[in-house]
Parts: sequence; structure tokens; C-alpha cells
Amino acid sequence: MTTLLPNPYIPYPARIDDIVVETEDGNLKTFRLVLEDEGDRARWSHVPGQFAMLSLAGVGEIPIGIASSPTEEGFLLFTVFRAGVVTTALHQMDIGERVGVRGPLGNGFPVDNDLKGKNIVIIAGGFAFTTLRATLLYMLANRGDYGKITVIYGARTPGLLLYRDELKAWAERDDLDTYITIDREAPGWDGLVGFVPTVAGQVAPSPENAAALICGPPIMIKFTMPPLEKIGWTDDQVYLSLENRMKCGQGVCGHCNVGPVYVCKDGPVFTRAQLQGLPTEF
Amino acid sequence: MKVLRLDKADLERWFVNWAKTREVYGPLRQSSSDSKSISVNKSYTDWAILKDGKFPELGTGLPKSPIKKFFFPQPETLFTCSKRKGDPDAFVFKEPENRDNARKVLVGVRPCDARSVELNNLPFEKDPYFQANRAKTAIVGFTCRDRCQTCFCKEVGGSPVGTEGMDIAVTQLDDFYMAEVITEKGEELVQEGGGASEASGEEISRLKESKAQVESLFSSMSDPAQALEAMKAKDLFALYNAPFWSQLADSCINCGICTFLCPTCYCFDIQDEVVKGTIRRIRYYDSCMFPLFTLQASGHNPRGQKVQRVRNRFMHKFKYFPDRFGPFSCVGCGRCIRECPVNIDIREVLKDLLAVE
Amino acid sequence: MSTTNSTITEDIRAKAKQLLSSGEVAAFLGFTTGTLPMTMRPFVARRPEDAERLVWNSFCVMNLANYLPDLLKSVEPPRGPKDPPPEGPLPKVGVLATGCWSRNIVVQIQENQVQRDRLVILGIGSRGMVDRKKVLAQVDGREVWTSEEGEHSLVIEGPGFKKEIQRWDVVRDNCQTCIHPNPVIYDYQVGQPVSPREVKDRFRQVNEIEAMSSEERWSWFQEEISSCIRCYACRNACPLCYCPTCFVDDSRPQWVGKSIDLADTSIFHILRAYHCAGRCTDCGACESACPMGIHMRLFTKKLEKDVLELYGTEAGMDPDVPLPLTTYKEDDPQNFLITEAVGQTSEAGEGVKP
Amino acid sequence: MDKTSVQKKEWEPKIIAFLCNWCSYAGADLAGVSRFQYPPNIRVVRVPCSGRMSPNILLDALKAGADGVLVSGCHPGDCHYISGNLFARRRFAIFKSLIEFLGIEPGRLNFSWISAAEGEQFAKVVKEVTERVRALGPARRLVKEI
Repeated sequence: MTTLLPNPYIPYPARIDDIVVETEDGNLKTFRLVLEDEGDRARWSHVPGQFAMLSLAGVGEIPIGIASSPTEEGFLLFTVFRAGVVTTALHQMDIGERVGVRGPLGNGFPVDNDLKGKNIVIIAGGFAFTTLRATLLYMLANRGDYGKITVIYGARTPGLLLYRDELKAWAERDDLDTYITIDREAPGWDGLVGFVPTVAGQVAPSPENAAALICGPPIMIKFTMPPLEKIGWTDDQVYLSLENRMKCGQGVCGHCNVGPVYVCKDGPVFTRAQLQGLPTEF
Repeated sequence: MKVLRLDKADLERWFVNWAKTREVYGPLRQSSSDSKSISVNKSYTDWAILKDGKFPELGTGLPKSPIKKFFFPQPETLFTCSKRKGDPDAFVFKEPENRDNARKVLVGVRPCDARSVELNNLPFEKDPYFQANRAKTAIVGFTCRDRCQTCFCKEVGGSPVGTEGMDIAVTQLDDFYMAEVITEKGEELVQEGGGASEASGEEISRLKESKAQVESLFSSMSDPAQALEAMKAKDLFALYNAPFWSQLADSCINCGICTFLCPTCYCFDIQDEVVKGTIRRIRYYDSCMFPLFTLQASGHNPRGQKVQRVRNRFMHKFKYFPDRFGPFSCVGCGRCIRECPVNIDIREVLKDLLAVE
Repeated sequence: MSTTNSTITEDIRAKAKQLLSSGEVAAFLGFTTGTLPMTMRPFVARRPEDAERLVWNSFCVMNLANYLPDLLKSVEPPRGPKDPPPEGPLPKVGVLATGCWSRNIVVQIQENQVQRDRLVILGIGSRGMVDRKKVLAQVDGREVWTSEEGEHSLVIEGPGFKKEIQRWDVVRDNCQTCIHPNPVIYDYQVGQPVSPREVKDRFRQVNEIEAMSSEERWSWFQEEISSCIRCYACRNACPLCYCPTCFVDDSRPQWVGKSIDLADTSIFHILRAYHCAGRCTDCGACESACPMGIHMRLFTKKLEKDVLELYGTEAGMDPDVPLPLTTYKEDDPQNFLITEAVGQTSEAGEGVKP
Repeated sequence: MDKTSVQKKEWEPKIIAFLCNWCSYAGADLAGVSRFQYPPNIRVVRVPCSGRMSPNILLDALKAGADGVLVSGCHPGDCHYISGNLFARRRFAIFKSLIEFLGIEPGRLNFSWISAAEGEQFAKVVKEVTERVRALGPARRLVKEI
């Protein structure tokens, strides 16, 4: 091409290094990817909450949140739910095969500025835990930068919880409060039972010098807010991550706009206060 | 700025000379049916290669399609790659080798269309493809002498005699032409075209007079700066919740005519095509009018209703884009008004928006 | 001067006003004047006073049946996707219908897209709608600033010309060959029924193309669609196109490439036309909506001809006659089979030959 | 001239045959078992019923570069699903006529009824289709190139 501009559309080649089937139903797999080019690996730098385009040549591209923390070096993790054309094709791939990665894209959680020094409450439901895993690992690696950390995470059944080994390890740490819940009683489960909003209401994290990072299905977010508001949480303390259809990741193509903002560029992370100022096109 | 005086023969010579090293495009009447029973449906001009110094057909009115396809082609091949087994580079995207690198000259571009390139340049400022296309394409604009029925260029910040986006601006004065050479690219074209004389002081003042006269034809149009400021000052939700959107949606059939023929609509989709062992990733026009535009894999659709899609197009042009980039994302060419099968009139929408308290 | 159209307009307004004031209908679907000459805007009157904006003339080229499924949904009380339908009758919608539009409504009824008892149909005998493109071709594509419609003529004015045109000369091709100008179902008749026209050969255009060689037909087809911008106006203007996911939007598998590759565009037009087989009433909305002047109507006209010749039916003439591709006869013609050419072996006699 | 004739020698038509599971596929089987010779140009795709064949699939085959397509089902009256082939018959008649009207060569798209007992007939039809497609030459129309 006759221009010297960098090409933001070119995916970095990457190899699938490992695949972990996360859930019993097999619909969620975590792919560990290693960028093939050393230069790409050296250049790569992301913030928890950012996403990347996973690119399957001949199939297409999809935006997926980066599940690995920047503190985990040498590879990238993506936990992918099988839903559309590309994710289905990705689920059929094997270790050693080649994919493309384009990113990191979006803003991510403000882990190095607004969230520093604060008490952090992470609330997640279902398979929306991915970028929050990245955030949590980052915060644990920089534990001194944050106050109390509380994690409330729920799924429909024990078999649908992500990162089960890590959940166990976190539960044993004393610098972290974890509340893992499932929707209904299940054989062999001796943990919490109840919907995430209910558990959040019971845990009742203090809003004092705190921020909540919430990811989950819209219905969960909707019902989690009232109990939090009741104990004094305000919209500017609550961080949400949106998932609109995206194509370019550059804030140009128009697919992900919510009113004047582009989720891919200005988001995906917004405070609830910011979202109140936007049309509900998400 | 250099101003030249040309006769029609000079311009024709320019076209011939340019065609030696470039592709020269201009509006030409489309071919018509010679059948007895099948009526002529293509009695319009559209962009085509000007062969043998053919003069572009520049009546009142614009060519059917805007010039965005020269900068933002339908489709643009972003990358290609092979899927051959054993190829170490299989599934690695590369920029296509056989890119169309021909230099192009667009002749007879009206001020509204020329301005659209500048407006599209705002979102595409860092886009390597758009910029590469722009670098190889020169615009020889022709200022307007009449006002089209659906023109409202001045209301959205343009001018019938504006030169924004042009490399050379040609103005017809009765029996001869004046050419303002605006950019280096334009200067290069003049050198290649050859043999034009500098205009005299008297001719230049005639040019000014003529432009002023044309501009006066448009004096009834409202002040663009005021409209722009007014729109920026308006509350997003007041505009968003205005009652007229549902009436527009009543008529709209949600086709893509307005967006595809709009010079400043630039939404696109990216997709991979696989044909006989070769993969290419293309970027092609998409339209916010289509339900699929925002449909997520989960089945959720943030703009699942027609009224939301209709609203998005106008809000993008008149509110979201100005808030982000400054100007309206509209050049007032009126194509969407003329081509809309159900007569949705963007001028009315703008008026309605400006009336929102 | 009172013309047929102005009388019809008055009647429509009065009836619509009455239907809306009495609450018999929740909305009335008609046309209102557009902002450009020769351009009408489909319009939904929801209050009695809106009825004054309804207008009837020779430029009502969009097929109103196209709006019905959505409009009917829009007047229902809001409910969630899983909620049961409310008890009692649902609100009705009033609509204008000419011959072809009424036939499209019949097809929609047959295909369960609309319910007859929720419609109040004002039937109008159509005198044929004017093709704006034909008018423009008469003035070499110059702009038309004003148009005035008389009973049998149009007076158009533009830059440096004023011209009187015989209305019939610029009536759309489909209307010129229409033999069913009067509605097949309606609740009220507006204006007088139109006396059926004598049409010498309604498939003249199709015959002309059929007479060409395969090669010529291919170049004709490619030439027609080469200007296609894939805006899908033809599809969206069509009252038959209501699939929740159109085949062009399918991604698993993707049948049609999305940009303007000629092979893809060809497949789009072939399949779009094919989907209308036995259902198309030749209303001409697709062609009227097309900004690029593609004669896509001819593709469906061919289907209309074949269906009539092979199965003897015309779409939407009778709600009790099943649509031709949803039924069959034991002795349907099958001379298209290659087995007809190579001959049958002994035991294959059951296949009834035409 | 020489060049094309050389190419023609090398070119062998590729024909996609969509055969219904119950009759034509079994017919093809029988042709094989009975050692009826037929040209090796067909690639068989087994489908549940000729009534399953949507024109989308037929066009897709042509777009992907098939030189010819054959669809074969049970004889009318013999359909495993009672009437699948009868519905299909109307669709095929209309569709074939439409695409030939739009300039696809007659002979690219072929339909037949072949029962499970007609092994010889199957061989005959494949021969006929192959000859027709060979006479037409490689498919160009509707084939997507990039």
C-alpha cells in the first residue's frame, strides 16, 4: 500500500496453545493463545477489561474479552461461548492450529487510576466473568494498591461455573472475600444457593470508598442494582461492560454505537452514570 | 492561488492527456434499452470512464451515485490469505498484492460531493485504505450554476460554489471556463494537461461575480452555523424521544437506498469470503437501516425496531457526528430525498429536529 | 376541476375519518402528498383529523399491503414475547386496496400474515399508476419541478420546459398489462370499479426475452443487474417479503455474498424472484422502489407466466385456492425431467407423463 | 485455438448429484453392484428427499464451480414421505424455467426420477447429464471468482 499508516485491521497470527473445556455443557472453552511473532508478543500490552478481535481466516472475526491478566505473560486467554458462526468454528479447532488476534481494543477497567486505593466489589454472573478474572488477577498481583476485595460470582449450576480451580484457590485466600453461588440446590454443592442479586443484597458491601465492577446478563444487572442502591451505592461507583455487535474495533464502522459513543472505542467499560446519559441501545 | 482560463477544447485536451497516465472518470448517461416493449429505466448519469476526451455530462442534478466508492470501495479487499495445507503462511492475512493502484481523476464533481470526501476523512483519518485511495485520486470539481430541486447544501454548511475537497475547481462562465488550482495534486494535473493561460484580473473578477450570483440563488437557505450550534446545544434525549420518529417509521420500508447512495454514510461490515482455496477479507457497505446491523449472536438486538433504526441514521448525521467531529455528516446533496421510494425527506427531519425544545 | 382521483380522495378521507372517529379502526393506511412532484408517501392516519391528509392520485406506486403485518402488530396492546395474546378481538386497521394490493392481502391471509377480520379494506379500481422513471425519460432525465394531473394527462414543468404528457403513455408497464384492476376483496368500494382493459398480450415483455438465445438472455440479465447496489429496496417494498430472517441475511450457511460481486447479485435476484413464485401479483412495487432502474419485475413476470401455464392459477385471486407451490397434482407436467429425454425403463410407468 | 482445445481435453465436467436417500441413492447403489458403467464425473450428495432440495443449494453448487447439477428423487407416487417429490416437481419446474430464462444454459441443471430398482436407468441418466454438460463446456455463469 502506498501509505505509511499502520494497518489497524491486520490480525496477529497466533497458535492455540491449550484448550480448557470450562463448563459441563461444553459450550464454554478457554483458549490459551500464543502470538507467533516475537515482535507482536513484545508489543502486546493490555488493561483488564479490554477485548480483542479473534480472527479465523475464512470464517470471520468476533470481539472477545481478554480473560488473562496483563500480569500473566507469554500468552493470552479467551473464554469463548459457542453462539455464532465464528465461535462455533473456534470451538471445533484443535491445539496447534492458527488463529489471528487483533487488539487490544477498548478502554478496560481503570485499574491504574480511578480504582486504585478503593475497596473493590466484583459481581459476575454466568460466563461474563472473563474480563473480571483478568481484573481480579491483576489486582491480586498488585494487592497493595487496593483495599478490601469482594467477589460475588454465580452461575445456574456448579457445572456452569468458570475457572473452578481458581475459584477454590481464591476461596482459601484471606486477602479476598469470595461468595460463589448457584441458582438452585444441586447434589454435591455445599456452597451458597441463590441468585446473584440476592446474594449481593445479603453480602451488602459497603459503598464507602468503593467501586463495583458488574458483568452479567442484563436481567442480573437490573436486579442487582436495587439492593446496592438501598445501601447507598451511586451510579458513578458502578462499572459495567457492554457487548454490542462490533466489526472494526476502531469506532468507525457504526455497528456498536450507543447514541454518540462507540462501545468498541469509548467502551466497553462504562460507569452506570455514563450509561444513564445514553439511549438504551445496548 | 493560481487561476487559469480555459476553453472547452483546453479542458478536453486535459482529459485526453490525463487519460494517458490515469483513469479519468466523469458522469455519463447510462446505456438505455433498445427493446420495443421494455421501457428505459436508466435515464440517469453515473460515474464512468471518460474515453477519448469525452466531456462529462453535467446537466442540473447529480450523478446517481456519490463518489464515495472511489475512496471507500464496495467492496475493499482488506487482506487475502491462502488455506493450503503445508503452506507456512496458511491463514495469515496479507495485504493484497493485486491492489488497484491506478491513479484516478474524477471530473465534474459537484461541491457537495467533493465536500463529502473531507467529511468522511474525519472518521477515516487513520484508515490506511481510505487514505491510500485518497492519495491516488484527484478531484476536478465543477461548481454549480443552478440549484437542484432537492439541494440544501448551504443549510448543512456547504456552498454551491465551494471548493472544499477539490484539487482543481472549474467554474463555467458563459462560453469559457475558469480553473482554480487548489492543491499540489491539482498543480500536477495542470502541468500534465498543459497549455492553459493564467486568467486576467478582469476574468478573475468575473469569476467572483458569477460565484456571488450563484450563491444568491441559495440565499433563502437558513444559516448553517446557527443550525449546527443549535443542534449541538440540544439535549440528546429531547431529540431522541421526539414524537416524529414514529411517524417516519410508519412510512419507512427500511431499505438501504438512503445509506448506500449517501455520500457521507460510511458504515461498513467486514466479512471473509472463501473461493477456491483463497480467502479474502472484504469490507463492504452496511446500513444501519438493516435489522441485522446490530443483531447479536445471542439474538438480542439493541435496535430491533424500525423506529430505532430510522432514528439512528438521522441522529448520527445531525447529532452524534457533530458532537464528535464538528460538522454535520451531510452535504445536502439531496440524493436520499430523490431516491427514497416513500419520500422520507431529510430536510423535513432536520427542520423537525431543530424545532425540538 | 373534479377528476376521478379527487373524488376518490374525498371519499377516502370521509370514510377514513368515520372509521377512525367511530373507533372501528385504530389506524388507517393510505397515502399523503410527498415533498417532491410525482412522489407519494405511504401514511398512517391514527387520529380522525389525520384523515384530511390522505390523498389519492396516479403516483401511489408503493404496495400498501407491504405495511400490514407490522402495522397490525403495532396497534396491538404491548406485550412481552412470551405473554399470551389478549382476550377479545384485537384492534383493526383500515387500508386502501387496488386489484393487485388486494390480491397481496389475500396471499397474506393465506400465509397467516394478516387476519381478514382485522382489516377494513377500502377497495379502489386502479386506473394504473404512473412510472416516474418513464416521465423522467421523456424529458431526458431533467428535473421535474411541478406536475399537475388531469383526468387523462399530466402537465409537467421543469428547467426550460413545460410539457403535457398523455397519462397512459407513462403508466407503469405492469399496470398497462394488468387485467385485474379491481380489488378481489374489500369492505367498501371507493369510486367506481374500473372496466377491465383489453390487454392484447400481458406477457409481451417476457415473450420478447424468451425469444432471445441463452447467451443473449444472460447478457440481458447481467446488464440489468450490473447497476444493483444491493440496497434491498425491491425486497423491502415487496408485500411477500416478511421472513424474519431473509436468505440474504442467513449466515449458516451464507447463501449470498454481501457486496456487489455479479455472481452474488445474480443469485440474490434469482432467489428473490423465485421466492415470489406463485405469490407475486405483479404490483410493480419492486421496480418502482429500485433507485437504479433495474427491471426486476420481469423476473417475477416470467414466474407468473409459467405458473399460469403449468398450473392454471394466478396469485391471490381466491383465498380458497391454495398457492401453487404449496400444493400439487398427480399429473403435474414434468417434461423438464431429463428422464423424459432418455426414456423410461419398464417398471417406471407410474410417473404420469403430461 | 490450439490452446482451448488442449484445455478442453484436460477439462472434465464436475457434476454434483443430489440423490434422495430412498430411491435414487439406492438406484445408484444398484448401478454399482450391477456393474453398469457410467462416467465418473458425478459427486453424490445424499439427501433425505428430493423435496428437501432448495434452490439455494442448487445455486450454491453452481456458484462454487460445479459444471452441472443433477437432482434425482423417487417416482411420483413412490415418495417415502408420500408427497415430497410432488411438491419438489412444481418447484423444480418453475425454478429451472426461471434460471434458463435468466440465461443459465439449459443442461446445467437436471432433474430426474430414478427408483431403487433402476440401476441401469441411473447409469443412463448420469451418462446423458455428463454428455450434456460436456457439450456446454466449463460453467462460467454464476461462478464466483475473486
